[in-house]
Amino acid sequence: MTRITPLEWPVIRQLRTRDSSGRGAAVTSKKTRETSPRTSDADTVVQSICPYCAVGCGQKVYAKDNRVVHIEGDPDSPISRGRLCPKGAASEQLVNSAGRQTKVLYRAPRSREWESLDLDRAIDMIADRLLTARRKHWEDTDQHGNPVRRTMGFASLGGATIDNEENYLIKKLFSAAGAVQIENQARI
Amino acid sequence: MAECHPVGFQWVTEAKQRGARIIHVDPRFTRTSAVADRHIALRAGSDIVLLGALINYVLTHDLWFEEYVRAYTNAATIISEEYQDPEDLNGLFSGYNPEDGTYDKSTWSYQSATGRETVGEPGAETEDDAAEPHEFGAGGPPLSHANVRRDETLQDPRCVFQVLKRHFARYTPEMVEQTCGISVDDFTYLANSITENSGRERTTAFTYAVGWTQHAQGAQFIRTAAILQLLLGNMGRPGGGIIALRGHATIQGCTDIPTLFNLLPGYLPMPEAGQHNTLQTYLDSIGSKKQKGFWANADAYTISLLKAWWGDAATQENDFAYDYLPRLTGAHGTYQTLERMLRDELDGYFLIGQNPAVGSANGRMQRLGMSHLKWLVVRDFSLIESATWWKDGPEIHTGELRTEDIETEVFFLPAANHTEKAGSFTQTQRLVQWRHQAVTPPDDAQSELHFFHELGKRLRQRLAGSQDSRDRPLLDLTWDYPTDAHGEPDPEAVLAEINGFHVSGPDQGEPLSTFNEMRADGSTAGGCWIYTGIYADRVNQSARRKPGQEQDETAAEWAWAWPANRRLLYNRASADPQGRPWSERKKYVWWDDEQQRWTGKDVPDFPVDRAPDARPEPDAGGPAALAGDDPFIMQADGKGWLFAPHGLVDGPLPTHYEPPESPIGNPLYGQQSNPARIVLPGKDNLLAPSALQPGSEIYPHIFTTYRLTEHHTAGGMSRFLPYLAELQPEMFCEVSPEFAAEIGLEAYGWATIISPRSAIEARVFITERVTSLTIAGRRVHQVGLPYHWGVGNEAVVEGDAANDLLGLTLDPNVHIQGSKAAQCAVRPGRRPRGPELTKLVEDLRQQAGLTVETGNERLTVPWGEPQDQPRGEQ
Amino acid sequence: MESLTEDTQRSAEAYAERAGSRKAFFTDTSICIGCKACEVACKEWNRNPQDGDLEVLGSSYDNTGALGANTWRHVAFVEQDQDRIEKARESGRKLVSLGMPRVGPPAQAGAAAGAQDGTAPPDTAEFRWLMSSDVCKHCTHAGCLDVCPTGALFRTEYGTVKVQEDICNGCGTCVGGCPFGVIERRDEGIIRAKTERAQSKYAQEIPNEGTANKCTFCYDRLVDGQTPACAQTCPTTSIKFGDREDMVESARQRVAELHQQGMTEARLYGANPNDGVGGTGSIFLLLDEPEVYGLPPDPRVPTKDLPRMYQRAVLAAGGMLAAVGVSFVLGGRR
Amino acid sequence: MTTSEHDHHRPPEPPRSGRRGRKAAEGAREIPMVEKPEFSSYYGRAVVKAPPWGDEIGAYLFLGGLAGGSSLLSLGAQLTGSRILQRNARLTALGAVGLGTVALIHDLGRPERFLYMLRTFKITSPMSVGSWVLTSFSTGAGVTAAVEVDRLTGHRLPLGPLRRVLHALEGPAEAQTALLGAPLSSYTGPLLSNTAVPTWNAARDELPFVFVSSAALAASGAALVFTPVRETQPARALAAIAAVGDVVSMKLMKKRMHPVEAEPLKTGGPGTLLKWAERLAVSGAVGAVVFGGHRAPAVASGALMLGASALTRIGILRAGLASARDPRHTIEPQKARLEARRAQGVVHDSITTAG
Repeated sequence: MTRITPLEWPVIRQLRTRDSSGRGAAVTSKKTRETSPRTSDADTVVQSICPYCAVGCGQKVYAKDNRVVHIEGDPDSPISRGRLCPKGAASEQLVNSAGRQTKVLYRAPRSREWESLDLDRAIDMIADRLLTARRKHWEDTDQHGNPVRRTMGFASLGGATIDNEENYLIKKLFSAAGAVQIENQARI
Repeated sequence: MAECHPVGFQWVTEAKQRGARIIHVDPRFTRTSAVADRHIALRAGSDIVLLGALINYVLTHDLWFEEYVRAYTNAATIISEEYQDPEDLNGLFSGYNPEDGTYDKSTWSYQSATGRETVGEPGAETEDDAAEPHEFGAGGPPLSHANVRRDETLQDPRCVFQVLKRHFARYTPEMVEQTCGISVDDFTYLANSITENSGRERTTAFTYAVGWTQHAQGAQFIRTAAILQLLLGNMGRPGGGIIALRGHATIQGCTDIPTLFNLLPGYLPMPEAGQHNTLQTYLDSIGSKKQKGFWANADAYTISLLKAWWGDAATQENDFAYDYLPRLTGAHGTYQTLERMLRDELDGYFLIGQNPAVGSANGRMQRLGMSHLKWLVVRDFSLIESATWWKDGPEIHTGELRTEDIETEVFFLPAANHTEKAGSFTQTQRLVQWRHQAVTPPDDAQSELHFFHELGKRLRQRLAGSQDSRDRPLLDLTWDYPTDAHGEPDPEAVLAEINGFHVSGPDQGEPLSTFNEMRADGSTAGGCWIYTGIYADRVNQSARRKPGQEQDETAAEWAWAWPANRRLLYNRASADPQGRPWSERKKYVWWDDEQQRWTGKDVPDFPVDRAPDARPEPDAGGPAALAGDDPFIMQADGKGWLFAPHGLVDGPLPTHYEPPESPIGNPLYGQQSNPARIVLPGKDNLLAPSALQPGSEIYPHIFTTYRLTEHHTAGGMSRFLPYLAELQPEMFCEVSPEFAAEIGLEAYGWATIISPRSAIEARVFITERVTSLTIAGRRVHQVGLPYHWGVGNEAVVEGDAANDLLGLTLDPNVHIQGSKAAQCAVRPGRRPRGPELTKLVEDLRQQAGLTVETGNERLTVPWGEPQDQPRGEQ
Repeated sequence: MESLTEDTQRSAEAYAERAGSRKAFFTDTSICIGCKACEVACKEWNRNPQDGDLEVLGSSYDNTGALGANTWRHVAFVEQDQDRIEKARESGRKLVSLGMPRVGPPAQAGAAAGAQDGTAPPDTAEFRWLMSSDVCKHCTHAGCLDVCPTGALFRTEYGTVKVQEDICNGCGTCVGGCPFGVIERRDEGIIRAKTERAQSKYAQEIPNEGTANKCTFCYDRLVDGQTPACAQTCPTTSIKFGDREDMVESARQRVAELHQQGMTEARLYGANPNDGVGGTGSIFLLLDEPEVYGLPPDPRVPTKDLPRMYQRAVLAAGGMLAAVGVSFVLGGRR
Repeated sequence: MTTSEHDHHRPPEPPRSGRRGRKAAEGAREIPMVEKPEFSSYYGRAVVKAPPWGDEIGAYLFLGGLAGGSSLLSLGAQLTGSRILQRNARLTALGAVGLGTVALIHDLGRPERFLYMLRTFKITSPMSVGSWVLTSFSTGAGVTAAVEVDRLTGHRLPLGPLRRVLHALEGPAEAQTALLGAPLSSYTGPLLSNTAVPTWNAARDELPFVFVSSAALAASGAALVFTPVRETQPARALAAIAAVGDVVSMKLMKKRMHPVEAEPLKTGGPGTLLKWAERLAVSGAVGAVVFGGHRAPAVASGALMLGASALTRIGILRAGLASARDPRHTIEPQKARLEARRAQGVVHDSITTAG
């Protein structure tokens, strides 16, 4: 119940202003008069690109206290002119989705459930397994004696939302490790 | 396009309001059709008949753009005598090898101008040395030289123009009606619309997506449209061309700087064991120094890449560490890898933001394959079905897999999303756009840059001091990128490496500004030659954000397009042979006589000072060999290829074959399906019998798969979001009223769809948007299936995956699976639960008498017979 | 009996210098591609809860159903065959031939005439798929605003109608007051969706529970000079935003343009200031009768008849007094 | 074909568990009469929304009317010196209006903000006008009832100086409640009619008369129940008049409406309630007039009349809610009214225009 000071009481304001019928200015609350957009107190606004399809629509990402508060179209983009499709418009919920899993999970062989695992240990375990698989399935030459110097021990399948820089490092690292079964959504 | 690229569709809406005519050709009436001028329904998989008939229509009614075709295409080039057309061989091209289903392409070559011999592939001494299908970078195949015989009158029966005419002669409007189900009236409307809107004053554009690519001869579908657009003079001109509407934020980037088995960055092919044992044989296979075009400089691009990867360890002496590169022995695509998984030959598998348990064809085979792995690493935002199949997957419900018996270790590592990391996406028009970082990733989430850089560091630590030569490539790798406080490598440093820099010489360490600066002597390094220029003058060009409103329609100062910020490829063709715009209305790039330079609204896609009338000396090579009227600067002869002597492995000209599973026989030839298709016979990949053979009545209906606006491919980024899940909550199928009445489906009730691979259930949408067609005299029904849903417990909504129904038969050029046309059975009501499901699928397999060979016999006509083979029985 | 309906001019004057020109939407359904970006952008901006039971509703691609407390934008999907299209063209021609006095400046003479002989309608004649994004009408004479007893609903300085979520006590009378069934109280029953029961992790925190909720015309964006979220994100600008006169003008030009192309089924909805709600703040270009989209064919703000209702109520009160008087007279004597 | 007007050809929709879907299924199933003009809707979904008013509002309508009627009886009793009738009427008035207000507040979405009802005075909002009438009536009724209670308890209540104030206010308070009694009973007519709910809006001319009759019926019923027969003659007379008023105005109301708008009043649950309401009203009134002289039948008749009034209120409330669910009740009357105006050449006031 807002504090009704005599003069603030809309009935009085109806009598004192043009809005006698109480349908406009006379009935506005303090909170309404101080309305401002939800993003007005965002710390940063960053120009980004939508992660969904290949049209490449521009996005403006508003963030506050290191958390994305809103994402809308970037009017500067000559491709999308500030517009987004339903998926692009839902980007804020993609980023903050309740369905997001932000802790490492590990499933041991034959286990029925996930268990948590420290990230650092997980990367070590993966590195060891990779080298083991690499060694076990290493081939120096093919059956005709041509040099191949590769491993058929592990493979990768990437989505098509991996940045160019990330793709570059993955292809560079895995090729140097001798892996050739490197694949991507671009073929599917 | 309105369904899957809605914001891109604003330009179609605007064009329509300015009088453009929009025609939507699709098995279904979709949201695009709703605002199109006319929707033309066709049978899924019959596109080449329609496009071939359009080519035939253009040629027979003499509607082709004569001046354009004569100057800019290889219409006049003479083909070798040995070439034989499907018209002669009942559906096959000459040079077919029945054992492994490949073609020896020598009989398709150009006739050399000097004598009788043909213009073969450089460096390929013997036939079996000819490059493997996946050998070619997408930049176009090599020719030993460009000096070919031509008949400028276009009358010689062996000139490309006449070969083309003869090849498509039987693709008539009546054939279209019989095979595609498109009425002659609709066909004529389409043909007139296209031809009336092409020529000097007007251009027509085709847009397509996986509706064309996901077929057993997908590459040829696109080739047919390319031929048509070349004949109509729509290539390289504003408002023309073929616009690929790719489906993912940076799927174009994923082929430019690929994580693909057959490509190195910049479309350089991965070396093949036996073909490319040495750097020299590798370079010769890509492009001869005597062929025209920019591929001739492949040595500079390759050596710059090797220098970028192995830095000082790559020296002149060790062929710039060429031997560090692993070699291919045939195809190692995702489906070949899946077969190895099933044979327990693969230990580990990384899934980086991909959901094959739902998004890859033959979902059941994918999940069974993963159960054979020793360890699986899934990097994603949420617990997608590919991370939880071992406890929630369909096979757990049917009992085919028991959680306790699955040995696979599964690591789920959280990934950072597009706002939590900086980096660049390459969208469908080759525009590379930089994303700035807004927030840092929460808890354990990491960017792929961070994770793989860290993984690389730890691998190198573990191998430090190893004397084993196999570890040299890892240890000599340039891997020291500057990292921030959290250990995240600086993406701009990686971009600088991709752009390339001078290793030695006066401006050592300075970034390269164009790929012409790349040298083959190791003095330059560059991660991806086509991206050179993106970091010119130490400025991240992809981060440029000059507002669109302050620029012209080309908007050249927004971000950066490869190559060289050029927005429309082959735009030299937007001017006539003398360099004048074809018309004032369609002006784009033209020759400026005073300045003796090409100029216009875009970066000219041509040596900028090469006058239109310039003719190269006879033995010139590379870019220097390009004549003033050779707009297709990547082709070995500088011309647009109506006939492709090399580059495609299943035929120099597209020809119609029925999909691997089809309700009818091939109306044009005895050869039923693409004889060069890649088949993967196996008990988990059985195919339905086609063409009215016994057993084909068990799976009588066609089904096709597609996407919806509200969801994103396998649902990993949409079914986990309440705001999107509520828009399309349940898996459904779309059927015509006639079909629904025939088998008793109830509006918004349930239906079970069964294929030789699996059975799924879906809600029933009875709608006139899906039409039943009369094909070859028979009434054929089509079922539409979106494929976004998957079985799991983590998403807001789940449902059966349409991909479980699909089989695996691959296009021989790019190894993409056929997802758009297959056969199924349909029954009212929900599917059985538990083991009953596998029983139902097995029952139908028995009734149809399926064996591992069914549908996988490549050749369906006698081969090696004399030429008087009957044209093609009806 | 002087009318009790609002004089929006006077309401604007009450804001004195703060009053901007009246804002409005123009929704051109002929270029809507049914992508539902408006629904998502609206929900994301306003943090509205996910709605419904996550089941197919049996209305083509529309699984949203209708406008309500949690859904302030709703895209309708209607699949129509040839005879329905012909009926729509016929009713459109009837509308034109009614000799309707031009609303506002006379459109070019050709527009109406062109529609008469009707050049050939577009080529797809045998089937069409109507799509339209529905929203609060922000009426000139707003039923919800008139009946609201607490002043929670108010006419903003932009001529739009908004609920003050800190004032509304959820009496629900506005829900009945709206002739278009737009506003709804965010009640217990309509929030506990399946997500609540099945996956608690997707449960959203529900703002403004128990109060009336509807499209605010992005009042918080307007005060900052921004475009409403739905209009900004609409890929084909089927949802246009601007001053009301401009919106009415572009609506008229567009309908004339379509009539010239032979699409006589095109008609405007809400552009006429003399209609039952005094013209709306969201003007639509429809391609069929309003009820096909779920819109009322002849909405009328109840306030127009309120004076008579009060008169009848006073009469009844008098009757009651008389009856009691008479009964005491009769009762007293015996 | 999934167009909507072929609904009745299609098999009945499968039971939809979806909240919105559930409502559509009911509406879509009945078979429209053949001669109906072409009716189409959006998949049978509602066009307007009924206010989220549960039975508490029905109770309030009944109790508000009872209080209004009782306050008039109290005035009458004062003028004719019927002390017991006045006392009972006053207590009934306060009891009824008190309970009614509690019911109203309980129905609010945010009950803790009930005082905001007095934040403004809006002539265009019957609920705003009603809130002010209800508040001032309640204060008056409170005073008069307090005086009665004080008397009942023989002035033993520890009121001290307040007693003198209370008794001084008794006169004006009595006038106040009596004056507001009738408006309190009749304002609920516009409260319901001033909405887009088809049946309530169409009933706008007669609804106040139904409600005042029903209020008077309830008041006389209460009087008969609580007051000894010797003072209930006026109540018995009022009962007769009220019953006649109730029945006549209900009939007139239904006749004046478009048949589709009147349908919810005659069919389904509300229809049954209203039929019983009429039977109780008539039997109660006859009982009061003929046998009202004896205590037992008087009480019985009183109870019948109270029941009749309650059933009328709940019946009309539910009829309104039902009329909003089915789109036909909104669309067909509006189309008919639009066609009629156009037939008379009135073409300037349609929301749908060609340009």
